Amino acid sequence: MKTLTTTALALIAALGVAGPGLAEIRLGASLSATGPASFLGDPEAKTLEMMVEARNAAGGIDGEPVELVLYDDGGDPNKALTFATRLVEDDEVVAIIGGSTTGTTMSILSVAEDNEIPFVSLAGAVSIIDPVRPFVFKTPHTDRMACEKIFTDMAARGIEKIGMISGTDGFGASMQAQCKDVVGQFGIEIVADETYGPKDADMTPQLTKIRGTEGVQAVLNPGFGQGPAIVTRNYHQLGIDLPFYQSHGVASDAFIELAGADAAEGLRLPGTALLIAGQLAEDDPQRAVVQAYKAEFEAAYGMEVSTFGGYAHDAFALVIDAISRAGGTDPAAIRDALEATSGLVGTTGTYSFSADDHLGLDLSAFRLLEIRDGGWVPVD
Amino acid sequence: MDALMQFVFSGVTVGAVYALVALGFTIIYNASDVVNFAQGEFVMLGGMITVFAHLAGLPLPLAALGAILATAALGVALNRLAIEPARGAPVVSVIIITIGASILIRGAAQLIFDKQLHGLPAFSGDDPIRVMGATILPQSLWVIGGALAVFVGLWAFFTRTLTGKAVLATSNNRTAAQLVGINTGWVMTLAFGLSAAIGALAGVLVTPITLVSYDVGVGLALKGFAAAMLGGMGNPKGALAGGLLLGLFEALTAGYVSSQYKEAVAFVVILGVLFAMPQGLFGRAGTERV
Amino acid sequence: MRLSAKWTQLLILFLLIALLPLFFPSGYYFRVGALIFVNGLAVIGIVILTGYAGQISLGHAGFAGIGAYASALAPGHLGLHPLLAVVLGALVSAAVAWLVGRPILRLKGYYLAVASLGFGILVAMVLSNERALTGGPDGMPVPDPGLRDLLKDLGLKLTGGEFWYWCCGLCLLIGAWAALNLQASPTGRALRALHGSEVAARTVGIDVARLKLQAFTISAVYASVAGSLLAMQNRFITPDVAGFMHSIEMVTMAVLGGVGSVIGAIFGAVILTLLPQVLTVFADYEQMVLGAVMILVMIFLPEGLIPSLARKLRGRGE
Amino acid sequence: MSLLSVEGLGIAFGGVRAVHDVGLTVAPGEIVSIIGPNGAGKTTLFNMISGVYLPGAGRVRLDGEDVTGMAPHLLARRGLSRTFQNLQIFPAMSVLENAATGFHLRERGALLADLLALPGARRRSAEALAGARDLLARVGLDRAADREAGELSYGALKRLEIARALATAPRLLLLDEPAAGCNAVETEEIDRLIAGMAQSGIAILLVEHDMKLVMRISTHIVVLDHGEKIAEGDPATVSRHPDVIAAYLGAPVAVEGAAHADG
Repeated sequence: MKTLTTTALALIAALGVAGPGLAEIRLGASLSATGPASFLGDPEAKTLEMMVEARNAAGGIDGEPVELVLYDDGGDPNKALTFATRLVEDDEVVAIIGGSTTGTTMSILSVAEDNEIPFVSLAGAVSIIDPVRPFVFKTPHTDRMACEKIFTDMAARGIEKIGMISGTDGFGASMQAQCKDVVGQFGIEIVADETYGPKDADMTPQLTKIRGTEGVQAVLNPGFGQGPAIVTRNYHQLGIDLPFYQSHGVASDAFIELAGADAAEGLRLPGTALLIAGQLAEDDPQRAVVQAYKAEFEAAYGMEVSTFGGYAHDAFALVIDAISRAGGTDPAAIRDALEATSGLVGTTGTYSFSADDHLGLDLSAFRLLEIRDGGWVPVD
Repeated sequence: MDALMQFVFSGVTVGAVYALVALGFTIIYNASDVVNFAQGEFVMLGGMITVFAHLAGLPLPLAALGAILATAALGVALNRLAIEPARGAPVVSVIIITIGASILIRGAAQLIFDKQLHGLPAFSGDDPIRVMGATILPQSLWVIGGALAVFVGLWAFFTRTLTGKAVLATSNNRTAAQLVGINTGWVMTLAFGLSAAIGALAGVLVTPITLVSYDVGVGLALKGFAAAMLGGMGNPKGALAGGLLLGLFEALTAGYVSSQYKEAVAFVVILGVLFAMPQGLFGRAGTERV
Repeated sequence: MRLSAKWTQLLILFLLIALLPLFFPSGYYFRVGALIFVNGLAVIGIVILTGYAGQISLGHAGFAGIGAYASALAPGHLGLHPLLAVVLGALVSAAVAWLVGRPILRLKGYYLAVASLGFGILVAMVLSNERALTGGPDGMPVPDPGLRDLLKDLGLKLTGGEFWYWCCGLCLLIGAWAALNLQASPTGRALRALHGSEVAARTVGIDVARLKLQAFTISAVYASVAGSLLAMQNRFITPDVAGFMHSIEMVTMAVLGGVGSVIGAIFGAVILTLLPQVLTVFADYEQMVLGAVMILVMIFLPEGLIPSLARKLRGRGE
Repeated sequence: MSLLSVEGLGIAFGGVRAVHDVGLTVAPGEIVSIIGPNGAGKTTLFNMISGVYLPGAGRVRLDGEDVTGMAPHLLARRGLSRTFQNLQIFPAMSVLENAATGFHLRERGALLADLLALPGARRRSAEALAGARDLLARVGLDRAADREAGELSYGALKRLEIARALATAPRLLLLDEPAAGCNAVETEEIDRLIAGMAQSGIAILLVEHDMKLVMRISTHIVVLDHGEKIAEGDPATVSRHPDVIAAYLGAPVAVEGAAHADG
C-alpha cells in the first residue's frame, strides 16, 4: 500500500512540474488539436503557436513576452473543462482562447464566467454569445449567419423550395437546426431534410430521395470532413443539376481536391477572405491582414491555411490588442478593453464589440464564393 | 423503381466496404479466437501509406503493393509483440490489447502522416455507369469485385488448401494441431499477415470512395465487426453476407424510413438476429462440454 | 479475515480522499480528484459485472448517458429536484438494464461484446439525434443541485471544485463499500461462481440468467450515478458521455487496475484520468503512450496492476 | 417408490447415437452405478439427467414428476445435485467459498441486503460459511479451507466437488468418477463417504471406473456399451454377465484389470 501512496504523490508532483515557468503575460488555450474535431483544432493550435512566437520576436506586448499555455482537449468537453480549470487555477492565465467546438466551449465558458477571466471562443453556435455573458466573446460567424448568407443568395436566384442534407456531427447538426430556424424569413421552404453519419461512404440514397421530392430547386449540405466531399461526388454521380450549396465548414482548397473539380464545379458556399486572398482588391481592408497570415502560415507549416486557423488568428489579435489597451494584465481590465474593441481587422472580418454584441461581425464579413474551374470566384 | 435500384447500388457499395473489413477479421479469428479491434487501423494504413507513397512519386499500383506489404509486416509484428505473449488471456484482456494496439497505431499515424483527409484517384475514372435509371461508380465495382475475390480466395484457402485447414485446426485445438505436426507459430504469423494484408487491400480499394485520414479505422472496425458478428464470426460466407446485409439495411432505411436512424435500425436488426441465432447467421454452434 | 480486508481497503481509500487535499497547490487538483472519483465509481460497476460475474460490456457509457441526461432534463421537464433526478436516472438505467440485459446476457464473449456495444451506440445516437430535447451533439446545460448553497447556509463555504471533490469522494466510498459488501455476500459468491463455471453454478441451484441480470443492473446503476455526478459538476453535457470511446475507457480503467479488485479498478481510474493531465507537454504522444500502456499491462500484469503486483509482493514474502 | 426414474432416454449428436433407450431407477439410500467402457455414454447420460443436455427422447422423473430437460438450477431446488468428470470448480475462489456456494439455495436473499451488508445478509453468509467448514471437515479438506481452489490437487478437488454438492442438501446425488485420480487411501475415504451419504438416505447415481469400488458399494449396476444398456443387476450378477465381459475386452478375467487400465 505504501507503493500506492508514493506513486500517487509522485504523480501529483509530476502534475505540478508539467506547468509552465514564469512569464509576464500568460495566455491559455484549450483546443481540439486531436480527435474528431482536429480539422478545427489543429490549424488553430498551429496558428496560435506561430503568432505567439512572431509576437515575442517582435518584442511581445510593450516589451513583455507572451507565454502561451496550450492544452489539447481532443474535442472532449469533459477534458476541456478540466483544462480550463487548470488554466485558471494552476497556470493563472489572464485570458483564454479556445473551445474549438461548441461542446468544449460551453464547458470552458462556465469556468471563465465563474473566475471572471476573459474567454474568446472559436466555435460557431449562436448560443455562446446569445445571451451575452460578460466574459465570453467569439470570433467565427455564427452558423445562423452562414445560413442567412446562403438563403440571401438563394432568394436572389428566385429559389423557394430546397432540400437539405446535413451531417449528424456537431457542426452539421447545429447548422441544420439554425438554418431551419431562419429559413422562413427568406420565403424559402425546406421540403426535404436528410442526414448522414460523419463516416458514411455513400449518400446516394439520401440524394435520390431529395431529387425525388416534388419541387426541390436547390440543395444545401451543411457539414465538414469527408461527408460533404462524398455528397458532392454523389451529387455529380446522380447527375443532379440543381444549384448546390455547401457550408463554410468545407471552405478550403483541399475540399475542391477531395470532391474533384468536376463534381464541385458551380457549387457555392459562404467563405472568408482567406480563400480568395490573392484576388482581393487593392483597397480591400482585409487584404493586408489576410495575405500576411496566409503567407506566414504556409511558410511555417507547409500546409494550406484554413478558415479555422483564421478564427484563432483573429482571437489572438483581439486579445493582444485588448491587453495593450488595458495597460496591464488585470483580467477585468482586459475584458473591458475587449468589449471596447472597434474596427479591428481580422481574417474573418472586421470586429467591433459592444456591451450587447460579443461577436462583432455582420453578414458583410462572409463572402459568397463559387467554385469555377477548380478555383474560388466571389459572386457578390 | 429507379430509386430502389439506386438504394440497392448504394447498399451494395457500402456493404462491400463492410464485407472487406469483416473478411479481414475472419482469418485471425479462425487461427486464434481473437477478434482484432485493430483491423480498422490496417484498413487506414492501407489507404494512408498508398496515398503518401503515391504523393512521393510512386505509381499507384506500386504504392498500393508497398502499402499492403508494409501493413502485413505490421500485422505480423502485432502478433509477435502483443498477441502471442498474452496467449490464453481472457476475452476482456484480448479486447483491451487489440484496442490498445489500435490506439497506438492511430497515434503513430497522426504523427508520421498528418491529420488531413486524403483521397486517391479512382482506378477506372469517375464516369458513373447507368443501369436501369440508377448509377454506380466504377470504383464501387472495384470494391465489390475486391470483396468477392477475397471471399472466394478465403473460402478456397480454408476448404481446399492444407495450410487453410491447418489454420482451422490450430483454432480448434492448438495442442492437438502441434501434435499432428502443424507449426502453430507459423500459422499465427500467416494469419496476422494475411488479415493485415486484406485490411490494407480494403483500404486501397475504398479510399477513392470514402477518403482516408488517420482516424477512419474505428468507424470501419465497428461496422466490420458488427457485420462479421451478424454473419457469424470466423466464416467468410458470414462476413460477406453480413457486410452486404448491413450495407443494404442502411441504404434501404435511409431511403425509405429515416436517414437519421439508419444506423440505429441496422444495430437493432443485428441485436434481433443475435437473440434468435446467438452464433450469427452462419456461425458455428458449439455444445458445452462438461 | 475477509471483513478486515474489506475495512482495510475502505480505510486506505478514505485516508487518500481525506488527506490528499492537504498537498493540493491549487483548485485544479480538486477538479482532477473529483474526476477520478467519478470515473472510479463507474469503474466499480465494471468490477461487479466483469470482475465478479465475468460478463463483458462495451456499452456501459450508455448508462452513464442516461444518468447524465436525467440530471440535465428531469429538473426542467419534470420539475424534479436535481438530486431526485439522479435517483430517477438510476431507476431508468436499472429498468433499461433489466430489459436489455435479459436477451443480451444470453450471449457470450464477443457476441455479448457486440450486442452491448450496439446498445451503447443506440443510446448515444438517440441523445445526439433528438436535438429538440437534448440539444443534439452540441450538448445542453445541466442545472446545479444547489447543495453548495445549502452548505454555505450551514456555515461551510466551499469552492465548486472543493464541493464536488468531497461529494464525489463520498459517493466513491459508498460505492466501494457496497461493492465490497457484495463481494463477500451470498450474491457475490454466486456471481463469482458463475464466472468460474456456469455449469457447476447451475448445479448448486444458482439461477445464472437471473444473477447475470442482477450484476448487469447494479453496474448500470453505478454508471448512471457516475454520469449524473459528472453532468452536475460540469454543468454542461454532450452525447460524448454515452459514446463508444467512453465505454472503452471504463473497461480499460477497470482491467488495467485489476478488474477483480475494487481498489485495483479505482487505481486504474486514477492512472487513466491522470495520464492526459501528466502528458500535456507531450500531447502528440498521448495516444501512443495510452495504447502502449494498455498492451504492456495486459501482457506483463494480466490480472491488472494492483492484483498482479500484490501477488508478486506476496510471492516474494513467502 | 423410486426417487429417480429414467425411461427410454436417448440423444444424438450430429446423427451419431450417443445414448439410446436407457432406463433406470434409483430409490433413497440406494447406490446405483453405471459402468461401461470409455465412450459408452455414461457422462452424456448424466448430463441429460441433470439438465445440462436436452434429451432427444425419453423421460426423466423425479418423485414421479416429469422433469425432462428442466434447467439444472431448478433441478437443484428439487434436490438433484452432481459432480463432474472434468472438474468444474471455481478456481479463483477459496476452497471454503467453493463449498459455501453449495448453500446458495438456502442463503440467497435480497440483493439489496447483500449490497448494504444488512444483518440478515451477514447472518446468512456466516451460516453458509460455517456449514461449508463442517462439510470440508467431512471430506478432509478443512485444513485447506482458506487456500485458493485452483492450487489444490486433482484428488482434493474431487472431494471439494462432493462437499459442494452435499451442501445443497441433495436427495439425489450424481457422482461422475469421484475416485478418478485418487490414490488408494483417498479412494477408501471416498468409499466411506459415499456409503455414509447413502446411509443418510441420499439416493446416489455413480459413474466410476474403479471396479473394486463399484462392486463393493453398489446396490445395483447398469452396464452401458455404445450408448445402450446391455445388462443390469446386482454386482454379482453383472460381473458374471457374458455381454459385460465381452464389452470389457472379451475375457472373464479382464473385468477388473481393464477397469484399472483405462481409469
